[in-house]
Amino acid sequence: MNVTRLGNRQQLQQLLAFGGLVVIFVFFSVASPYFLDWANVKGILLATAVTGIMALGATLVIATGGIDLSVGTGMTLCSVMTGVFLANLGLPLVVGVLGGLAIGALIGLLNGLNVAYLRLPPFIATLAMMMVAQGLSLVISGTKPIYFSDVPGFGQLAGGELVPGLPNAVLIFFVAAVLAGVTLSKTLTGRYALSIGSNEEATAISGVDVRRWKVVIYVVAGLFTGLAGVVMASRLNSAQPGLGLGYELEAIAAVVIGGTSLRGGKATILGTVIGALIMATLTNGLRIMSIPQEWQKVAVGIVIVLAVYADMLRRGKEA
Amino acid sequence: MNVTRLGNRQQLQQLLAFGGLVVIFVFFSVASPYFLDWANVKGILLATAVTGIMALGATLVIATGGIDLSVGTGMTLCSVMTGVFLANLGLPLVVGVLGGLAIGALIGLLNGLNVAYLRLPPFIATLAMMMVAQGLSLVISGTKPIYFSDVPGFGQLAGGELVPGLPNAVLIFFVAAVLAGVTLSKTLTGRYALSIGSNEEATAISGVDVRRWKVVIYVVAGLFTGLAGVVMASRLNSAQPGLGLGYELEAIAAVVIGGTSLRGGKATILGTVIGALIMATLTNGLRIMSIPQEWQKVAVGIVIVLAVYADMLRRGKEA
Amino acid sequence: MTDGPALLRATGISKSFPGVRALDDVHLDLRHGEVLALVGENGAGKSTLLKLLSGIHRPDAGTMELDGAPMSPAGPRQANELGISVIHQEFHLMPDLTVAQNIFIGREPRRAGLLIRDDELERRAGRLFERLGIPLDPRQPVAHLSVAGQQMVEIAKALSFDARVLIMDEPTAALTETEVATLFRIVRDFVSPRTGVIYVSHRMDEIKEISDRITVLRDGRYVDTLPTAGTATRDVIAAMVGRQLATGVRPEPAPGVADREVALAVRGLSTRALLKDVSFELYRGEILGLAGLMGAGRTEVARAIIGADRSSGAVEVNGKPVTVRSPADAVRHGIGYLSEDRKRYGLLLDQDVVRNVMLSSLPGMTRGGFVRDADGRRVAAEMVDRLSIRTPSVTQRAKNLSGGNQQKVVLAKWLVRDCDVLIVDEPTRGIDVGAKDEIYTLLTGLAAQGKSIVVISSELPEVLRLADRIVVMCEGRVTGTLANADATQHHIMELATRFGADRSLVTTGGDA
Amino acid sequence: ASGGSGGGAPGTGDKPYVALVSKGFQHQFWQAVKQGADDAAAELGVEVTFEGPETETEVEKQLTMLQTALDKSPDAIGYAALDSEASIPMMTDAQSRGIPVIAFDSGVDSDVPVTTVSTDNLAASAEAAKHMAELVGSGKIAIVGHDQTSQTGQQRVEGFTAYIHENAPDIEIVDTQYAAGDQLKSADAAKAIMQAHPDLKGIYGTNEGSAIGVVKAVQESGRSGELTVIGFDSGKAQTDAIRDGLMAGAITQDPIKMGYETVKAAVAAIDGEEVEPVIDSGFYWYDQTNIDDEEIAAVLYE
Ligand SMILES: Nc1ncnc2c1ncn2[C@@H]1O[C@H](COP(=O)(O)OP(=O)(O)OP(=O)(O)O)[C@@H](O)[C@H]1O
Ligand SMILES: Nc1ncnc2c1ncn2[C@@H]1O[C@H](COP(=O)(O)OP(=O)(O)OP(=O)(O)O)[C@@H](O)[C@H]1O
Ligand SMILES: [Mg+2]
Ligand SMILES: [Mg+2]
Repeated sequence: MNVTRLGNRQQLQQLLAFGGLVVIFVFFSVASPYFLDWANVKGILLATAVTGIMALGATLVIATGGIDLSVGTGMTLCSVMTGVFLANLGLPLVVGVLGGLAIGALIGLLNGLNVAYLRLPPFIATLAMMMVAQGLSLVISGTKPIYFSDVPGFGQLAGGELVPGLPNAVLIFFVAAVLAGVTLSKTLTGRYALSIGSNEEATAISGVDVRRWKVVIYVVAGLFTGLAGVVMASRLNSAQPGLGLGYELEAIAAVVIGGTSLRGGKATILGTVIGALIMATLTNGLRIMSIPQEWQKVAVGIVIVLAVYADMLRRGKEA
Repeated sequence: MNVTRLGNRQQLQQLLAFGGLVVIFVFFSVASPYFLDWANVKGILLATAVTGIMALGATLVIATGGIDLSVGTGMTLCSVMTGVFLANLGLPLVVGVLGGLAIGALIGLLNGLNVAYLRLPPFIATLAMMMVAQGLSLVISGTKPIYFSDVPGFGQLAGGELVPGLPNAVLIFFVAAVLAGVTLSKTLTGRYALSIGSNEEATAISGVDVRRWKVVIYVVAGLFTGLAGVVMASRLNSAQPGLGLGYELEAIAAVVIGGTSLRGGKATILGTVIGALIMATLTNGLRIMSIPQEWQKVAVGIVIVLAVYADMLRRGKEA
Repeated sequence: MTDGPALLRATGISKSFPGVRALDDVHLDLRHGEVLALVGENGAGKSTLLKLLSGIHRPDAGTMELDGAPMSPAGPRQANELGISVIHQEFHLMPDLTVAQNIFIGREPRRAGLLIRDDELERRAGRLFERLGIPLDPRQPVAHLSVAGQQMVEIAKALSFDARVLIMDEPTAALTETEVATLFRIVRDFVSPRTGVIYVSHRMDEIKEISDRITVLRDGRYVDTLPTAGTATRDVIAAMVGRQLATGVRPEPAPGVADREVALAVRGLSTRALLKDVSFELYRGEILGLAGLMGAGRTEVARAIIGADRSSGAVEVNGKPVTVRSPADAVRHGIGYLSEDRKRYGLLLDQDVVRNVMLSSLPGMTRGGFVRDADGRRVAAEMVDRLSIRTPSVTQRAKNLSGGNQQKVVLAKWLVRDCDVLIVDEPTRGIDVGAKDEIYTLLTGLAAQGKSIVVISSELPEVLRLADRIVVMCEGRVTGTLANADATQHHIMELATRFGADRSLVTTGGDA
Repeated sequence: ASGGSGGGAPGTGDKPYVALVSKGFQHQFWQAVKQGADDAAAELGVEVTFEGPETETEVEKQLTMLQTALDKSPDAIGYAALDSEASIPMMTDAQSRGIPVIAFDSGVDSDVPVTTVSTDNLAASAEAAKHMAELVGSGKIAIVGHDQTSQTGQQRVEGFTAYIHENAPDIEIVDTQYAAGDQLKSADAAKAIMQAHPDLKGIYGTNEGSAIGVVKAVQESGRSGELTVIGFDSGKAQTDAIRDGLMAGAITQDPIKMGYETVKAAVAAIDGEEVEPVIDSGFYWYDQTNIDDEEIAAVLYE
């Protein structure tokens, strides 16, 4: 079933995936008196924000049947470059932030060119980019964190609260999710991403310039990587060049748990948001319950299987 | 093109992929006097062995169009359990080793059941297993390495040299590669893996019990994970419960660099071996040349793109 | 009629899918030693009935008997074991495996129960092809075969079982007359007093030729079973569609075609694989037929023109040379191409009718960068109406439509795009007789509006029915151009076999 | 140890070549070690390379690095073993090739290394515990660890808990969570702990990333000043936090000295000189009161 139109059926579906999240929420609320506290919920949302933003971009790429392994270290490179622009070069705040986004777009551009024009498998192209970005982050930063202590207002970007009580990082995540949702279901970029994922050859024969659009899609995904990098840097008030590896797996997991198919053609942004929330909630809840670290892993693994299986049962064979 | 029968054409192809490896070899031989030293070549082969064995199993799974993220931490769980059998319970060497393999098969069985009968996306099923295996390794080992110092002969399993000058780990890798190759191209397991990867529905309609065979395929892949665990434990003379994360990506990268398609249907064991060697050789060569670590990443990323692109150019449009 | 139980009998069969009642109290009986044709409009439920007989779906109600014994195959494998062999309308092939591996999947000969003997597999396939007279290489990967080649593999696979009931769902939709002749020979060889054949086709002449009786379905209901001998084709059609149709019309000679502007000129088109110096002109408002045997290179010409495959030569649109490097370029210059392979190059199977119909025209359906879905739904609904696409709603997934209705969806996509030059490759593949006529009327209407159309078709009557002029190809060359008035089937065949060298079913699907 | 075997640095002149294989690379601690090594290299006229795996669990990766380092025939090797048991065969190999080995950071269970330049992590974390006990007095505290399986990671927790158990019966360690030394994840973990234990009085972060994460968590929860945060290692974020009073104090090792002494010992070994069997690179407690002292400022890195 086409899970991108917000038809009735689909709204129901996502309501139910949301239901899975609610079950987890209710469970932890009962299990721990500290869980359902606004401070804690805020903590969960904050913990979701950066991975969540990365996952938004990854959803677009996965919609085409591709994969993006470079989101994690790419995000790092973006925060390092934001650091260079703002802390080292002292550029104005807006320029630095836009610069960070531009680096994300550039990473996406290279990924896109490699995938579309050199016809490299996305796994390879983005794996290579993952390494290159990691290396460059270290090289450019001189393997040292870049601090934003002298950049007034930068920390407020993610840490401030435009909406009282809601950290900006979370607000940015939500706004980004809406943008990603609109992109996926209402713009040519999203439509072609789904068409390419559904049947690339048929899309090409239908007169769609598949290669060009693939590049566009990766660039848009890169913008989300860039945004994640800026938010990360702002939240830590520093660019940490050593961070990032492993985030790609978390982001992709959020996408897939949300119900987007790795084969392409089916994607849902709301699902991705819920997937990211499920991951963060699980980790948080288990920690709140003081489950030992090693058992947390086991529990998360099992819950993921159960959650996705329940979701599939509900959706029937169409999933 | 069907890259599983060793037709003439295909032999040529793999000869050429091998050619890529040779180019890298020649380059480093010229660049560093230490590179083409038997001790160093042996080091490269040793560094290939464990990831290579994991990649063999992953090739089978990827042939079906699936993916196995659990090979890394699964391997760890197998080495921890081997430690439990041999060092803690003091079972005979053979029993312990077979036990380690059996744990691998068990991991594969669970993956297979989740994928085939619960119809979970392989990414989710094996991601969950990756976490569960990681957690269990820590739980079972009490987060401490298990040492085999008191298990006579265990270290020799990987470290000894049945063939003088060639560490057993490498020998085991080569033998495992031959077994995997035969499995892929000469047994029903391999044939149905490729068939499922090529068109799962058609395979089912043709009367193949797709679900049962998927389980078989994951179990066989699990055996390779088990073998990797035993070799790893023997090589380190200890079971390191914290190890393993990240190996899955390396293994999958070796498979894909070798020319196996993540979409399934096309797979080559020789390619996987070469892919694994390319990765290990690159890392080694750059180290031997004393390239700073941060630049190594960048270089590996770029060389992977170049190598795969060159390989695709050569194979022409059929890739 | 022989005494005793029928070979295969189905009674009171009903089957529903979400939103669709595909079969409603249908019955069918196949006698020993006969070929029973099953006909009906697109979406009438033919394929669904066959899927019930072969265990792919389970009926909601009704019983099935084989030689008087009740049967309810739990799956395709069991149906095979019962002696029922099916060639489905949609291929079920594994493109990465070889022809031989495909045919014997699930039945691999092994050494010591373990190692597959591929040499033996290939030998068996070779023997099978020899017996059937099919020119296929057992070691060829299926991905390299043309649609026709794939169809032959399906036929060979079905016949490789020791079947008593052979069921064929539109096996000739992708075949030209030579292959059809081969197939009929195979069918006649197959039929014996202990066997029988169920044959589905939209080609009435074939049904006339091969079948003994004809069972007609309409809207998922049983209409009648008629003896072939003694029933006029138009009566069969009338039973199918519920009214009389006129057939066999040929176009009026187009007045003064030569005076018109050239809409598309192809000059010296060559590809490395097949085409040699192909040149022709397409006038504004003209329908140009492209005829030839399978593998003559008609599809290759189309793919080369739209830039899907690399080629040398020149293409001019409205007298101006254009560079076409990709189908996107082609569409930009107003050239659209409807592929013969709807599953691979035509449809987004997982997406709904709206998305499929909009695919070529999306940029025109946006406002301020946002896609206007309401427009898409409206346009799709119009098309469903105009082409009488049988679907519960425009949000049905393409996958769930019947074969003929899928074909109509692909056609709808190009009608919406409204290209000046339209190249249609087997446009009526799998489309029923009634709808075929509607499509002919539609194409003629488009030409009358000034669109220029190239029709590639393996059915000569179709070419003769539609085309103002006919370009005939053989082995990648143009062997002649005929005005409709001068063209006869005989004449075309003569040109199409000009070189007569041996052909194979091998086709590289282009830029795959 | 043969001085004149002519190993030489790859590619460049005839300077003696010392290969350092550390436990990590990206962390500031290891970068400070590297800096100390580079300083010594410049001063003593040797060539130095410095490498380490991504995380402190990658025992096999490290062995491969050590193997490659040995294959380059260096004049000496500096080695910070992730698992000393696992590296025994490699130590033997080094010995048979006549390459002197200097152990740093943590010891190697072998008599091959000519010396060990290290910090006593148990003692250092006990020192952290001592200050935690003094500052908190009684009540609940928690630990955010950086690594559950590496020796260093374990010792930093063990030394701390052991001290509390023995010397501060009124203090209860209610939770220990690990977050891989990732600032962000450490912050999330610390928040969850604070949430589960609203009466928590202190948190100890076992390395730079963990400590910064804890500070972040306290800050984001708006509970600055209510909790006693104690860190480990330095780095600008941590020193800033101490200056701003967000963190009570931290233990710092002297990574620069560690790197420096390692290379110095290596050169001595190459030259055939006698070296002390153990070189303690030391650790220091620093807080607002002494952070700008010369002695402390010298061992802190940005
Ligand atoms: N899996 C399915 N899900 C939903 N509807 C289906 C499915 N399969 C078939 N249908 C519907 O059942 C009806 C009968 O389809 P069927 O394929 O049997 O038609 P057909 O007679 O074979 O037509 P054609 O001549 O076009 O091949 C159609 O309306 C079709 O859309
Ligand atoms: N004699 C031949 N030798 C090798 N390949 C051939 C030969 N004849 C045809 N082919 C293959 O057949 C293809 C041409 O088939 P194409 O589909 O273009 O022809 P067509 O006339 O449209 O026939 P079809 O009915 O199959 O669509 C070419 O790609 C070519 O590879
Ligand atoms: Mg049909
Ligand atoms: Mg054709």
